[in-house]
Amino acid sequence: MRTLLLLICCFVLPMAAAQQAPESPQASSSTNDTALPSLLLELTEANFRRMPSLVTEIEEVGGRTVLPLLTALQDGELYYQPGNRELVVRQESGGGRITVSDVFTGDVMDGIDTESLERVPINNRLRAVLQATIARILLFQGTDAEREQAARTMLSDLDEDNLAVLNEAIANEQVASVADMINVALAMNVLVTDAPQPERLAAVATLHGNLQGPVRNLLRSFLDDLGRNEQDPEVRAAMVSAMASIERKVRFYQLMEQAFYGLSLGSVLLLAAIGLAVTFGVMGVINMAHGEMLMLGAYTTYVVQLLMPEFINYSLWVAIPAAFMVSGLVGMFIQRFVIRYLNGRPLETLLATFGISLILQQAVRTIFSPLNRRVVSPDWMSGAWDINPVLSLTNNRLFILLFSIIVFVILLWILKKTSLGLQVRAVSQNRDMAKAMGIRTDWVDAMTFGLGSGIAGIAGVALSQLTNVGPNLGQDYIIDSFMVVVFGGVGNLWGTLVGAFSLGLANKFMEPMTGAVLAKIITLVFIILFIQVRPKGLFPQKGRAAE
Amino acid sequence: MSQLASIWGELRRGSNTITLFVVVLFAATVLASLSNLLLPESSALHVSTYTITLLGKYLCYAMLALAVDVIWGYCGILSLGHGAFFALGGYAMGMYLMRQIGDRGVYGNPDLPDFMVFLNWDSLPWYWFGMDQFWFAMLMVGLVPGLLALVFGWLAFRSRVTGVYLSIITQALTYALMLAFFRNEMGFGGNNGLTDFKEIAGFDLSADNTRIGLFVITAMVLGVVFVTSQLIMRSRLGRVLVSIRDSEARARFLGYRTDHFKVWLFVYSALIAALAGALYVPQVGIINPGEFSPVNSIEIVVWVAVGGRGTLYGAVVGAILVSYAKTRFTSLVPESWIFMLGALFVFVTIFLPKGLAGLLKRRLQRDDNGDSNGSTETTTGEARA
Amino acid sequence: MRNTSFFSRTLLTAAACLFSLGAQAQEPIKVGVLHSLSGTMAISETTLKDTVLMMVEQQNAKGGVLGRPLEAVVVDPASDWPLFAERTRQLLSQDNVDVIFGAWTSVSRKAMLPVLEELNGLLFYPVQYEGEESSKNIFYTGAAPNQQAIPAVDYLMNDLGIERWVLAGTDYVYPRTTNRILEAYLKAQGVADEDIMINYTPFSHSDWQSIVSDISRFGSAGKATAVVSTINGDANVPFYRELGNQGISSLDIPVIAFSVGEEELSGIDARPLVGHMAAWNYFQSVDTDANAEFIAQWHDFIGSTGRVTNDPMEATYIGFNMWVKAVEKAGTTDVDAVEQAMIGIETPNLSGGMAVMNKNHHLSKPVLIGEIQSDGQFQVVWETDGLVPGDAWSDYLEGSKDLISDWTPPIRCGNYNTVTETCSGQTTDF
Amino acid sequence: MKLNKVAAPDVSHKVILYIEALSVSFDGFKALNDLSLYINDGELRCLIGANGAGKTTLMDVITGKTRCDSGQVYFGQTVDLLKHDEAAIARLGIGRKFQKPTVFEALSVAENLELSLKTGKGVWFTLMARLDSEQRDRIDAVLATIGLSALRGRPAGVLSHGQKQWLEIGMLLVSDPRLMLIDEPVAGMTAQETEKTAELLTSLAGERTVVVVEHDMEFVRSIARTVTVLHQGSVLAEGTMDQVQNNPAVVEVYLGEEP
Repeated sequence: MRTLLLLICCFVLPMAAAQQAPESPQASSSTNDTALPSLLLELTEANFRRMPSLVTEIEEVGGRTVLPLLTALQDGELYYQPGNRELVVRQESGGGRITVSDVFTGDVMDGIDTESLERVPINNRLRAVLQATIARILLFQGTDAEREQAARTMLSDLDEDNLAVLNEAIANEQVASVADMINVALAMNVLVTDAPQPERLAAVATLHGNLQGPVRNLLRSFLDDLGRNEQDPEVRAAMVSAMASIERKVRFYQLMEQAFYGLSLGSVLLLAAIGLAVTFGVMGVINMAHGEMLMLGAYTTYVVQLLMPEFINYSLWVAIPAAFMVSGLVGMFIQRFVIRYLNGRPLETLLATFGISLILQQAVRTIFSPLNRRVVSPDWMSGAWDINPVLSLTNNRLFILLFSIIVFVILLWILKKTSLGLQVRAVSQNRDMAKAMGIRTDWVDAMTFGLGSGIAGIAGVALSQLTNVGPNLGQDYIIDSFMVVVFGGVGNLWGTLVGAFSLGLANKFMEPMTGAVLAKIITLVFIILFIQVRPKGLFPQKGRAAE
Repeated sequence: MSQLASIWGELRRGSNTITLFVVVLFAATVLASLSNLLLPESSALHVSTYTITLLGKYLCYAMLALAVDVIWGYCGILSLGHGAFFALGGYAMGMYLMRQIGDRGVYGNPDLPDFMVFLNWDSLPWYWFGMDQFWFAMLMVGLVPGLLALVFGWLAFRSRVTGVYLSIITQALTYALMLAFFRNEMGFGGNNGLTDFKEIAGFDLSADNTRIGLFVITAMVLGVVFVTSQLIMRSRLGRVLVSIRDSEARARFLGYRTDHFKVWLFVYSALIAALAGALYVPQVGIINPGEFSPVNSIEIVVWVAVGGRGTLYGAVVGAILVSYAKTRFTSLVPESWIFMLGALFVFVTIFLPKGLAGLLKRRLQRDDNGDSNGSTETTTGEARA
Repeated sequence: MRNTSFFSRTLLTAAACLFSLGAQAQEPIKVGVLHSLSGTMAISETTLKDTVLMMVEQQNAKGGVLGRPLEAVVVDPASDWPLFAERTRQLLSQDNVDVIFGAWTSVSRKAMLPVLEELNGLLFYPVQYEGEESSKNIFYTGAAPNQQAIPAVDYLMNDLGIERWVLAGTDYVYPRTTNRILEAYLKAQGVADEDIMINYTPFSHSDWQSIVSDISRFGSAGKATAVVSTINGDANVPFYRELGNQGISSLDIPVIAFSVGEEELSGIDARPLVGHMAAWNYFQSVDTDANAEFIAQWHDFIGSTGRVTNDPMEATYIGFNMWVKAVEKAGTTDVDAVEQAMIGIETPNLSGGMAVMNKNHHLSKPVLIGEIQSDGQFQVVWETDGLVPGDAWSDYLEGSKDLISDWTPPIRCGNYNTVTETCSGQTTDF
Repeated sequence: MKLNKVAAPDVSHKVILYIEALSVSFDGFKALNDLSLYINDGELRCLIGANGAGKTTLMDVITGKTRCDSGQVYFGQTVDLLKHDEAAIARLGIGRKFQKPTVFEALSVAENLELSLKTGKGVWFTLMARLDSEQRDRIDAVLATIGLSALRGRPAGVLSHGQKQWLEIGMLLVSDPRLMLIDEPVAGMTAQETEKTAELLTSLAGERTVVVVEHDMEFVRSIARTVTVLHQGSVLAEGTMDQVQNNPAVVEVYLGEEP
């Protein structure tokens, strides 16, 4: 195949040389100086069927210098000017600012009509080819991490080209992690070829306990006799032991992964419920509009991102205080104008706040349209922390887990250490006495409600990173929030914490067996039954004061 | 002797409400039915079948509101999950109607409802057996929601789960049921629910006289339920219920096993709701898990709050008024309707804690400014003065 | 009184009604619009209401139909399924509309169906759906499973070499049926049981961690794997986010969706989705004159150039134009006459061809596969050679493989069994 | 009816209420600490003690409202009260009046009494129940005793504080209990009313057993034959008012604190 391509290239060369190239890239391989421009020109005209082979040819001709071109193509940033068909890189920053630069030098080019640029189209098949091609180049040119990644990419595709590149690379590889990866690849290759027994044994030893997916698949294909079989009993035994060690590790890490998922779900529940724990738990007010406080927080994030499109990466830091203020103020407003008049009538409060939740939802629908709004994740929230090939923790979930605990600690601190907290506790325990002691109970009520709602707003910022920002956002969390608070024990923040995380973990450990819906139903039924056994939740307030 | 007079007066007052209610209901039903049957369509007084169906639906809602009023207004149990019993009753009826389709379904399979055929079920699940018999289905309409209410109530009230906690777990109950019924594995048609009914007990569901029949039956059942509930509430049992609402601990120290009373009442209320659901389904022609949605259950409570709880007729009036407003305004001003509904909630709870019935009562009291025998108003001051 | 007398009486009065309407020529033709404007479905359906209103306005500008102006009657069923039935009854018996454009979810259509058949109304249903239905009173202008799912799987199998399949969907009838059809189809193509994973999630499912991780594990068995997604609406954003965050790109495990269109993407940061696919009969990015004109009109009508167009809008467009043609052909708005006139009607679709209404009340349309771009638009990467006729009854389901729908004489039946040569269910009295 | 089957407590040893080694704690706070107390049949006993001495908790345990950690409570020789719930205890003939008057505000005065009648308390019984003439007479009599005859038809919610206290006592009377536990009966009453209450309570003793918790020392002195002083959840002293007042321990911890 490759030789055939080479032949074609040789054949095409003279013809291409005859054409006038628009601008000569600084290609290292002098013999191909003239071939590349014509291929580049073709890039602007080729259809999807031609593209993959075209890319291979470009790599063939241009060698490793074409990396910037291929990366730009892969990222969908490769454009051409309709007139002279010159290729350029068009990049768009977060704020919609567009820069156009030279493909090979990276120099910014001014005075180009960015609107008229045409994109070089790309589809999945082309992306796959590009990924493989880029990996072959990156193995030599990239950073250590990139090179390791490049070697890893090749594990699943050990064809002649890749093996040649790997063999070339291992000869003078200095970095241990890259060398290890290459060795794994070569060991895998040993097993699929007819190598003698000692070599095979050594190869299996290299693969022992390796978590890479292709390694596992290869071993499994030997052991399950799927297309391959291993005749030599000794090698087979070694393979069985290697596989067992891998499976052991995988099971362990899967358990870790489930635990993380559980904690992560718990952190979302905690965030959603913790504001409610304040308004419901401390004040005894059932705020059915609590979900809408979450929603307002999420919409605040959206508005903040609209206002500062250039600084999406920092938008959340602005959104957090903003959401606290917005939801907090709306909460105080609700307290002052509605809930205050319903003091001591929790069931009526429930109805009135439900009405408010309808109004808020419809208001958002009217202002922002019923469509979901686009909230962008900052770069630092995307991606994952790859601990090993089978365990990676996604960044956004990690941050939210951390964030939920920080919010919890701050809230605890406010309630335990500040004078507001003292007053809140005093009012919640004995309203009349607190009043007699000169505490402005209505002010404390408003502040408490504002605090609970504001925290819900903050939670909304976090939720905007996980789910839809739309008018129904609050509805999806309100019942769960109530469950967490009731399960944990009303009036006890620690109960909310433990409740949230235990429900999260229980849900996630059940999910593989039962599926998501049944897990949720079982959790709900469990809570209903649990409340029968312990009507005051996990951590009830005891004593006469609680009656 | 004066005591006897007061009790007699109360009964008389009660029977006045009962008579008035029954007369109004009866008259409206008869008028609507006759004008649909006898007057030509061109007549201005003609009531269309559309209106009849609509009225039938309102009456089902009224019955549902009555069910909630019985427990909330008289016993202080705020259930945010009463839609669940309504829906279960509806599903039992829906299953019966589904089986009545027989081989007239799109696949022509005489044994399996359509949704089972296209989900490749090969046989009828056990819980569908017997549902083709009207009497059995009607038994299930009562039995399933009744049993659920019994078990749930027994668990909850025995452990003294009260107030807000009870409201929240009833909400959890209906939410869990909603999720369960959404599951297609359950064998209740999943999200689509049950629909495309053809006939009920041999009567063509699309025929006008079947619709009027259903409407009349609904009105009659509502009348019976209203009178029964009114009589219960006027009995000593009703007073025990009110005493439980006002101070459950005190009632217990008087020797009443309040949990038994609450369970009993909860089951009674669930049965009314289930009956309402069973009458609702053939009239609207569909039952699906959306009926379990917690929001629906909250809406029921709002009907009662608007009408005035603890009066029974208030619940009926509230349900009909709010539903009618919903029908009108979602057509006229769909976008603002939600605003209006939300504002109504807030307004009623703050300014009309006793609902429209409370407003009416205050009016009447101002009119006959004397003896307020048997009145349950607790306006202090009046007596002290 | 007997049932039958009432039935015939209703028919008589309905006929009388139509007759008296026909007498007054200048009276407007009423077009019912039954899309949810509040509640959860408002997200999707409001757009279609606006589309119909736009079409009505344009038609009136052209002088209406049969010399009579069109009048839109908009009602809101508020995403409440029983209300769909009630509102249908209202439109047909109170407002006396001649045609209804409406419904989105299957359940709303199912709720309307008995009323439509009872009162002999006419509904144009513009959304892709699970098939397994054909009513005399409904025209289905969205895609049937064989116009979306099957070609998509063919593309994945033949062009991308996919060998392992995840069928992920929201737990309701459309994904259930589609996945059942696909499962049967895949097995018929020789895919082994263990190479198919089926997963259902509830509506608005938001915690996708475990499922995405399962998919990723399923996809790491060394065979090319793809996800065929019938995940609905709200659940998509968290699903794609989780995919992106867990580092699953369209190269590792491509996702092809049947419910994700331009409008759904307008609420998502599409960058992590680039390369994932959707199968539809129309994309906004399709480069034809008709489409460019339609988009311009839409932007003009709605007053915002930011609004996107999507497949159900095209289906509404086609349905509306077909109805206009059929009314003109029949010379009346009488439902039975229009129904017969509809069959065989051809109108241009927006992707540069002609849409044809078949005997089974389903359309023949092209099937396109698009890859998601970072701007939330699709780039068409594959297209069927010609038009694919919609199948009311799937050939891959046990219960329906022998059924066909043919509303022309002599069969005139929505579910005609070709083996027993009988018609079960609704037939006409003619 | 069922209720009639309830046997009278076995008071062959003259003692109607045995409380032995009773302990209750809330969150580590010992509300009752190894408390033992015996009440004789027909006695009028006053319990006094500072706030938090455990008086109300003791009543809560006797009436089944609060579970104890350890100890025994017997009604007569045979009935273990700890095995019964509030309703059963009430049906045994133990009536209670709360510290804060609790009457059913939405019901009329007469209805409040009707519900308190010593009669069937089951669901079906109450559904069918009608007042017989004997019961009516009884209600009339009690109404006369508590001086609320004129207000019989009024909702209890409109009564004054003192009237509510009386109504609650009336509810106790009409239920014809063997043992009455009365928590602060004269709080909020005028001097005249207090005097009347004292009269009433003294007249009840003998036929019934009455246990009164009260802060008003004058009132206690006017009615008490035996006084028990509680302190930090245990019995500190017991005897006549004079004996108790002269008890050095009591003087130190209780009366000594009073200005």
